[in-house]
Amino acid sequence: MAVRVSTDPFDPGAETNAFLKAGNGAGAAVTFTGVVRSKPDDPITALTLECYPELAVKQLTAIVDKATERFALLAATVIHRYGAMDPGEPIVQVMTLSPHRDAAFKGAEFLMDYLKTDAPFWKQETGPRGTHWVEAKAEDDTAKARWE
Amino acid sequence: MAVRVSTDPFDPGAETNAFLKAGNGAGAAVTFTGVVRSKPDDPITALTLECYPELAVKQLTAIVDKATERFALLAATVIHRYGAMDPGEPIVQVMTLSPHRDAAFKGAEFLMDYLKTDAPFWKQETGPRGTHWVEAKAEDDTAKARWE
Amino acid sequence: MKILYFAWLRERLNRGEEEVSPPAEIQTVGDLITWLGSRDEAAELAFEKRSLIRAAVDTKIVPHTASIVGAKIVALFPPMTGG
Amino acid sequence: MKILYFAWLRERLNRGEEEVSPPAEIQTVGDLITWLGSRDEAAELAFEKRSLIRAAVDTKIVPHTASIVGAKIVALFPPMTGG
Repeated sequence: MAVRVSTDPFDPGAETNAFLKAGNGAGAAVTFTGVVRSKPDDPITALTLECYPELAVKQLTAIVDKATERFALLAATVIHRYGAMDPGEPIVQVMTLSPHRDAAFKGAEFLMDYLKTDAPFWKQETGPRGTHWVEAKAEDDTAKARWE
Repeated sequence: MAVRVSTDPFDPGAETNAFLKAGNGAGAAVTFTGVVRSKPDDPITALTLECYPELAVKQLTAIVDKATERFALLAATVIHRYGAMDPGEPIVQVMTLSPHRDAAFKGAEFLMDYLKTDAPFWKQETGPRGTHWVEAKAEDDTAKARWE
Repeated sequence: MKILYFAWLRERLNRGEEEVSPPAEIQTVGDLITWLGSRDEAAELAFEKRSLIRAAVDTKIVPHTASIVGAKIVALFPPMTGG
Repeated sequence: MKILYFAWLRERLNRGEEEVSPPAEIQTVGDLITWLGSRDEAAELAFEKRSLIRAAVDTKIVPHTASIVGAKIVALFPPMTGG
């Protein structure tokens, strides 16, 4: 299954190993793992991701199809968690498989850039100073725009 | 240990999971895995990598240091196998850890581009038509040149 | 018509969803936002930054100019911040 | 001085390493390649594409113009194809 949206934790390495098995003719696999970040100078104690699951699956499937076609990937997978998470826990993982490293890297970056702005997830951080919704970053729009 | 050069097989997912543990302040991890490729229309039955281990460790350590400094990575690791391998087996893995996804991606691509041209490994492929040494590709020099 | 709200829009409105029956002249997402925001003070506040409101009509992301005629579910939410 | 050979250079010379004592006028990697290639026909063939020969002197990759004076180990090999 190329897209998975769930509140369940996932094991990044086990996902990569399962994904690598798809590899007929593959020479290159890229795995991107996004984890809950807690900066030493601005710590957070928890992260909650809100999600609109039906739309998330639809959007992520469209992004995976687009990346697969554009970079001629042999396989591509996106896993995205939602719900409550602790610092250090994996939130998101994208994986790409290709005969060549350049397409595997570009495919994974493309997936992440689109996912950031086009998939219905909203981050809420809790730290010593309280709880707030994370603001969308202009740089994420810029990152996506480079593919257009 | 940031660099490992060995004839032993390695487990890509287990390496990623161990690497992710290094992540204080990390938000993004990229893993590149290179596997022995066998194209359906040009199959190979075995790959042998020759290596000059003392120089390989020295060159890879220098490349890791360079990437870590240039992209302000929190951690970077290169694992490279040599000896005889079967199609589908992992040859090489590079991993980068950063607060931000852009640096993690760029760091991993930089490591791969330098490793291809600057680390003393030589590939010999065996297929139905015999055994031959893989030729160096001009595109690998081009890929490296974009960082200079 | 069912309306879904997410993130700070859900919090400000103090509800995740509601059933509404907008009058016939409410034809677009933009019309709907105006109408929803006109109902009371909490709603006015929630929708005041209308350029920040994104919309999906029947699980399709659309601009404010898109039609809502015949729609079953309209979702309204802030810019997405996943990944 | 120990010379190491790798990949097709090792195969064409039919050896992975050898001890050599080049004459005093052999000062650079380039001089050494010329001298090694002049010893017999197999060596001449092995070193004929000299632009393809890379070198490391005491585990430091260097150009053909680099000195080998005082070196303990000189490695000669084709362009690298790892990764």
